[in-house]
Amino acid sequence: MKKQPFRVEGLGDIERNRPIMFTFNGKTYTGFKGDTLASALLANGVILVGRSFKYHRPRGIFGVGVDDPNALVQIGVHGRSTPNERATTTEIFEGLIAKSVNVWPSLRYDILAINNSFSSMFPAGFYYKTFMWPASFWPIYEYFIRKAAGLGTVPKFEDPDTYEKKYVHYDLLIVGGGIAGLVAAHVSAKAGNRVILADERANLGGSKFNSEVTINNKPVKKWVSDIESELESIGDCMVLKRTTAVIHSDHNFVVLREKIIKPNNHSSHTMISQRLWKVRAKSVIYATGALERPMVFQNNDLPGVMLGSAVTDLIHRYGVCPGKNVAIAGNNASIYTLAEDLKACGANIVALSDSRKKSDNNENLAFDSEFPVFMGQAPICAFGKKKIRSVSFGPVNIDTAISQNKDDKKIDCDLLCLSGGYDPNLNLIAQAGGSVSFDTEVSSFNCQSIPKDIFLIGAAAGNFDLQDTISKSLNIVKKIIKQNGTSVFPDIVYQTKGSKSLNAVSPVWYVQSKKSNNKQFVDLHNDVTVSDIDLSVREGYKSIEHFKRYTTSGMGPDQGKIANVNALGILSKKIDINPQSIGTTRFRPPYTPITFGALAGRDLGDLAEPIRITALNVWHQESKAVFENVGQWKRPWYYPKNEETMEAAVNRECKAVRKSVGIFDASTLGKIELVGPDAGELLNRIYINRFDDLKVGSCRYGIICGDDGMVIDDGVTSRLEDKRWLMTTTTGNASKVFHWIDEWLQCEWPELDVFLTSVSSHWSTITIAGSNARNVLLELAGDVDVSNSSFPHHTWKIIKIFGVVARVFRVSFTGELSYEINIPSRYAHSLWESIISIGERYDITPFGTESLHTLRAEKGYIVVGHETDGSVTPDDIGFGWMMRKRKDFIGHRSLSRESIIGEKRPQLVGLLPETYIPEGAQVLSDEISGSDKQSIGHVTSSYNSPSLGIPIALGLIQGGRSLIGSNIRIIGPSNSMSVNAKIVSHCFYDPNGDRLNV
Amino acid sequence: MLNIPCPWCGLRSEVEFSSGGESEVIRPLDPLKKSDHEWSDYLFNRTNKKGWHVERWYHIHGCRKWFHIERNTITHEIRSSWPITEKHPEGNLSVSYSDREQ
Amino acid sequence: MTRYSALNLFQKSRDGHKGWPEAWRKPAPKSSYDIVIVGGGGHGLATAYYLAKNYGINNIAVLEKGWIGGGNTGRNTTIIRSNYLWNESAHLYELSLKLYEKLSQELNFNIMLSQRGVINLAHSQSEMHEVTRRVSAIRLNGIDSEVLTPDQIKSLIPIINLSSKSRYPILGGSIQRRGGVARHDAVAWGFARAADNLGIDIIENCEVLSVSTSNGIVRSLETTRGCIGAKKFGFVVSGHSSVLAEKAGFRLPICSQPLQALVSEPLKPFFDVVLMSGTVHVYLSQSDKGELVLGAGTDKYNSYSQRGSLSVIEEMMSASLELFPILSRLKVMRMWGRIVDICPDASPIIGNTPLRNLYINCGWGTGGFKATPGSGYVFAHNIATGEPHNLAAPFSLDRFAKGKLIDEHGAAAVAH
Amino acid sequence: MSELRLLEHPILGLYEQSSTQFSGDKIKFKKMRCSEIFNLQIKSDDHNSFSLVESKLKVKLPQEPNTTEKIKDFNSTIFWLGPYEWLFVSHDNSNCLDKFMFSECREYNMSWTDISDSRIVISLSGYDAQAVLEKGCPLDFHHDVFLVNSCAQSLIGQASVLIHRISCENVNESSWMIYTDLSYAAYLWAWLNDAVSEYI
Ligand SMILES: Cc1cc2nc3c(=O)[nH]c(=O)nc-3n(C[C@H](O)[C@H](O)[C@H](O)COP(=O)(O)OP(=O)(O)OC[C@H]3O[C@@H](n4cnc5c(N)ncnc54)[C@H](O)[C@@H]3O)c2cc1C
Ligand SMILES: NC(=O)c1ccc[n+]([C@@H]2O[C@H](COP(=O)([O-])OP(=O)(O)OC[C@H]3O[C@@H](n4cnc5c(N)ncnc54)[C@H](O)[C@@H]3O)[C@@H](O)[C@H]2O)c1
Ligand SMILES: Cc1cc2nc3c(=O)[nH]c(=O)nc-3n(C[C@H](O)[C@H](O)[C@H](O)COP(=O)(O)O)c2cc1C
Ligand SMILES: [Zn+2]
Repeated sequence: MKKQPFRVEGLGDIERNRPIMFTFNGKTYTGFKGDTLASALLANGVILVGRSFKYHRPRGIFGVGVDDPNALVQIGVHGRSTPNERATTTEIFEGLIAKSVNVWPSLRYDILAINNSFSSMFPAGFYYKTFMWPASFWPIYEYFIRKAAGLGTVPKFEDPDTYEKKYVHYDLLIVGGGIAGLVAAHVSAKAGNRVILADERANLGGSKFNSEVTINNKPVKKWVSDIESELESIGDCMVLKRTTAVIHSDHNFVVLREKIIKPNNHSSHTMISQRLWKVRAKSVIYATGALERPMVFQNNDLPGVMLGSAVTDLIHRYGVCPGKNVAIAGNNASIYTLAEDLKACGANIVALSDSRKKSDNNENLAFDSEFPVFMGQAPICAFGKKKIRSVSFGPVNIDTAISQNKDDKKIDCDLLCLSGGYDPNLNLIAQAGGSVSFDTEVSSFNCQSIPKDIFLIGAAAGNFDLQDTISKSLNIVKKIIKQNGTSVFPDIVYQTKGSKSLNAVSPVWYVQSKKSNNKQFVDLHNDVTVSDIDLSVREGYKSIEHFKRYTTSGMGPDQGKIANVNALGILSKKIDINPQSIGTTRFRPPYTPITFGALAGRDLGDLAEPIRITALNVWHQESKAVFENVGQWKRPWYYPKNEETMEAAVNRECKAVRKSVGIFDASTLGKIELVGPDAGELLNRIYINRFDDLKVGSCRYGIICGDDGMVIDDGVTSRLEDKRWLMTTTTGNASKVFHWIDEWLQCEWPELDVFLTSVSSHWSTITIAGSNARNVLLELAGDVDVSNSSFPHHTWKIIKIFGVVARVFRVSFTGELSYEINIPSRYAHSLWESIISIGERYDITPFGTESLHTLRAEKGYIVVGHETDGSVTPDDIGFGWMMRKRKDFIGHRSLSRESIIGEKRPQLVGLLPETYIPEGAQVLSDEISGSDKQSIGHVTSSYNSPSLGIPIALGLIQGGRSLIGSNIRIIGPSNSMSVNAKIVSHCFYDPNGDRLNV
Repeated sequence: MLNIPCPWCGLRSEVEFSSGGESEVIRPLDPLKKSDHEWSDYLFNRTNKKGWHVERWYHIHGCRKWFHIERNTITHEIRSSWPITEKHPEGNLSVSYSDREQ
Repeated sequence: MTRYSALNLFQKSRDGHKGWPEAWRKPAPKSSYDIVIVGGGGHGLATAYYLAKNYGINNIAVLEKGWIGGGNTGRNTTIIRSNYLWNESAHLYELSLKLYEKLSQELNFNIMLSQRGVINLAHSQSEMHEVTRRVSAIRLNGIDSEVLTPDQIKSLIPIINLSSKSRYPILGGSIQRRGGVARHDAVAWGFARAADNLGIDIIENCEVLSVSTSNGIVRSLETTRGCIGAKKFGFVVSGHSSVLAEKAGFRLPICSQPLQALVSEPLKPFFDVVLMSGTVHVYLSQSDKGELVLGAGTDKYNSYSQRGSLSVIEEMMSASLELFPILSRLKVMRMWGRIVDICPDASPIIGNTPLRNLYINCGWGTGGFKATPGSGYVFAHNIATGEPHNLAAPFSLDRFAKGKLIDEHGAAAVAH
Repeated sequence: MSELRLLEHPILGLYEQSSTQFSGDKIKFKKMRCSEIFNLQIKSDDHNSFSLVESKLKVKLPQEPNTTEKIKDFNSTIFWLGPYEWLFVSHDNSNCLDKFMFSECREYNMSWTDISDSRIVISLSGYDAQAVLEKGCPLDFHHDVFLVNSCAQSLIGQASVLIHRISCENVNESSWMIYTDLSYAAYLWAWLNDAVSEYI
């Protein structure tokens, strides 16, 4: 095992007896269990980890958490290849393979680094100003722009892993498991509240995880682990680690994303990779801490420049000290603690700059003898090529560092730690509707107003004094517990020792320099520099949102977590408006990026949308039916026999129906029972035609319009008993119509005495159609008289079929003698098989939806959705006569509006095209064609008629009924598709209905 | 994701409901007597309130009842809910069924 | 106006780009103008620009309550196409697309129109019929459109999942090759800069608070920056149209609903077209910077909150994984919602109002970005002449009373 | 001719063939069908109908939302579905409920509708049963909130369901009956199979 040159003995929580091998950019390294990819790389002295987005400048690890903008890598192979993972939040595992993104051919020698040399040509928004000449070249320019864009690559294979979701309900959700969050969880769980605590990191304890602080006389690490085990033992308390709150939605609906770590990440098996927790909480506490802000100066993006908090974390959590000769720069008290930490692990501190004139407690004096301490100064420029070699400092003058060039002290170092102050982590509270305001004391934003039932504690609330934080947190929790109905507040004290509080910071927004053109980076993710801000201001993109969009500052994968406040500070200086008036850009979810997979969960493939099937599905499958998706339903489309083509099958099925008898599964039809004395009246209002005069035992076809007068559904309704009716709807509209009627009944006509019950699934519907249908029925009917005279068209009867009560309706959608047998679903399969065997001697033929539609088209019957499209009136499809004239029904009034009666409406007609033309083809009138190719309508249905042996079609044509007999042209979707046709009446087959009434 | 108070079932997740738009839409009792303008006002025009909005929802995957809620369209806060044919609990909203034009 | 060009960029780079002027001025509002346009989105700015350019009217102010382009213009998924079913819509959107094709040069601002083709997928027989109908009708209107077979789709989008085993297999689709995307911010800024150059005052941070009317005309507007009068007024405020109409004393057939969209983290280019599917409801494209830009349907309730419900996002994600299973490990970087103004027939309203000198342009719902230049062009005509432009006449407000709706729900089955 | 008897036939098709019943260490689920299911609706002010039903069945109709009531005489359960709407489910195989109510209801102004074959019932129980439900149902299943013998209508995945809590031996051991529409049953079954796979 190779030595890890930057690993510090005796520190950190890694398991040094469990080495782990991984590769980065093709080279193998060793880290320890508990390392992140970032800590392991730094332990091995790997400083250069990536290239920047635009200029391809060398970049190293900058932060150690979600705030790191540089170390984006592609992880894993095949289906588990994942773009844009953060090295800082990826725990290493045996065999991990990681590569830098956005480099070619290699990280060290990246061709596009040339962009850096020409960077003066690429200021913010340069693309808006160029690439316009010649106009025709833009696609070529764009090709090259696109080639250069993007970071990681999309995997080539399907993801083998799965993603789970879970809804949970809690009294209290606490986000953030630092001291503040832990105290809140501990107290509220002990008070008996249902509590869930989530932290994005692998360990609880937050930023105080590392320090020398004690709580109740225990070292903080010990205290944290004790609290953790105590929480885990409480029944209604849930502690989730590696779980990030990403979205705060309405009414305290918070989405957490849990990363699930499995022992062997290489398995070829499907594994659960992440779980989305959809939490509904009565109250939410955000204890999300604060993020350290970097400082802006020249070449501040060089590898080896890091956040101070990151270095602290590396030392204490991972036992890594990423430099030997360390410079420190900051504007607040935290740098002195950092200096102690660094000293303790043997680093040589080469200089420290504190931009304040004076430190809070004269901490600077303690170090003065050991290394140079520059008060009132800030870094001016970092030097080095692929890594920092030295840094210069200069004096600070009202928020900016001033470069004097010749006097700038250059000090050699291999690590520069920065602390530019702390920004309360407010993303989620802002998502929740909290408003923020600028606090000049800490030069950052604090939350000003918080919506109901949401709370903020700890560093996130701008509180940087541990003991004070705890007492304030306790007060808030007390309030919540009380609100949740618990009156006893557990009597617990948390006494802390050894923590230093953080007072005011004095910001240094950027370096003013007369001479140098070195870049000062504000947003490292998107390579936004101070000069980009200058340009943006100069051109008037000063509103913070314009500024963001023009410079792209804060628009990278980290969404400006550590960049936004600096950008604002600089903008504020440049336009001389205080930060409060400028405000922030809008905070949006997610807090950190979340995979598509986690959001989609298991609603994929067959579970993407319910597959609905009828009780006869098994039979259809066994009979090798080809299925068609109709909404969510799987319906038999046709039943091919011995490798038949679809056309042959449909031809055979249709002919069988016309010649003898066919059988069809119509169970998907919507069926609604209406019960009550006013059911007839309700139906009168729902349908355009009258129903209350229908006799018990009879059926009637009706059309339904929306209140805008457009046809929305049709179907047959029967009167079962005096006060009981059965209404049928189309398959696609079944539940829509049911709920729609329910709405009219509940909201508009509650005085009507009618009850609705959906019976769609209780009854299966088996249709037998064809001249032999009665012969088949005879054998099922027992002694019931089913002759034409006693069981005529549009009537229904109860028939006990082998002892089971069936409702048989004599209605027809094929134009043939036809019965729809409704039987309780449990018997459907058995009845179907019985009918098939009874029908054998008539060569009974199962037919699918395609044949049904063909047969009905031969008869000129409409199908809602084919002949109608939401803009068709009853009269348009030939049912004007059906409408009641003087009584109100839904849609009635709309049908007498100016343009509905006054205009040349589309009307349903038949078409006889020379050859088959696809549905949707457009109709041109012969007379007006010439040069003006105006469409006068379109083909709504089109078939090769098996019964007639010719192509037939239905169409909606302007003023069509008066054009019967004329010739027209039909044009399809390509130039070659064009046929002549003749307009005819829409019924092609048996126009007198002789076959129906036999 | 709204948490909607059904007057019967209590607080339930938005996914169980469907929205029926503003409650103030009242169908004229005698449509055939209305002018094209009056009729289209009922059919199409909406107040589309920014702020407190009285609207009706349907507990479609629950008790199958329509009801009114008063919801702020800016904050999504919901401050009351009541059955479809009843008056607003504080009686200050003229949008219940029984208030219709007679 | 300082010209934007490569040469100028090069010259200015030598002094650190100090020489670029403000893209548009920040004037203080005058107390009155010939015409005041309320709403500094793409449509409002385009209207002002064409008023000046085509009708020589320069004494115009555009009032914007926040920052220009900060409404839907700055927040949409930027799909541009003109393949609409009904003649009325097709002509209007085609005018717009034609203007878009020359817009970078016309405005001297690269709006990065990328005509990489918009594909609509069909997943069922009835959707295939709809595709046939649409393509046939669109071609008759002289607009490019083709039916695609699944194989053709595969060759344009190699990573698409064509498996017949998927829940809703892809049976075919259509393409408008001239369709594509454009840089949304650039459209707003480009129009603003060009309009400013013609003397128009663009006044930001100026919210209209109330409308004072008498005798059927608008007298003036009370704004956060004082009272502003004009001879004529145009309201172009998309999601807030009802709010302004109410201030002027009338109601509109509009519901304001949230529409959500999101972007992934940036990725190397892998997706070269714009794709839309209505059955598995999602539309997506990859931006020049590398993010995948996705959108879905509206939330079905009224809202002015600029956010929507998670369930819409969840459905959109499962839809995109149905089409592209290999995207599952990509990450969403940012999601947002914005309020769209939806008409009952999913078509816009352009034209006169009950007030004689007030004109309105709204109701573009989920699909008005593609109409930006065309909408401004016809609306400018309307305001300048008092009469609707030929192409806009069918979209008047009184079509609702007459029952002459232009039902583009089919077109908007996918919001876009 | 074939036999003179119609057979009851299982319905789930596709998924029927795989496993009709699953039973692991920590979770069990199986499909079943009830012999009779009726939907009852009464007008809110119709006291006659109320007292008729209650006196005939010697039971109080549950008025409290999301509660159930047992009818001992008929081995049946009444579920509250909505105000003035109930579901009667009988668990054994006699057609007693219908016989009992049929003639009476015709006289009164109420709706008593046979929907016996429209629902499939899936029973789910075991250590992880609640966790499985939580994957797709937005209800709060905590035992202090969703009490034993209460019921609620909601969604599991995208299927509309009625969930009945049967028992709760302890916090982690629960058992549930899930009623769903026949046409969605195959989907729900597949969904549950998939959801359960985490725990086996
Ligand atoms: C998520 C999403 C995706 C979309 N995707 C597409 C797409 O792919 N393709 C497409 O073609 N369309 C799309 N759209 C629709 C498109 O964005 C809009 O139709 C279009 O941008 C509207 O432009 P506008 O100029 O009318 O409105 P806006 O850009 O919204 O401008 C209106 C302006 O009016 C201002 N305003 C409002 N009230 C006042 C007041 N009282 N005083 C002063 N100013 C006021 C607002 O601040 C706003 O800036 C999408 C919309 C959304 C939300
Ligand atoms: N950086 C700092 O937070 C900081 C700095 C100086 C002093 N302090 C001191 O520490 C005390 C307690 O700190 P604290 O508990 O408020 O903060 P903390 O930083 O200790 O803990 C915050 C925790 O929240 C987690 N977190 C943040 N966003 C999250 C999200 N969206 N989802 C899940 N987890 C998330 C972080 O991983 C972290 O563990 C403060 O009062 C102060 O005295 C903190
Ligand atoms: C086409 C397009 C591309 C976008 N690309 C990015 C991006 O790269 N990074 C980012 O942070 N946001 C991106 N956004 C989202 C915007 O930051 C912003 O969220 C959106 O315009 C809505 O505005 P709001 O969030 O300020 O309300 C993009 C938006 C659009 C419309
Ligand atoms: Zn309810």
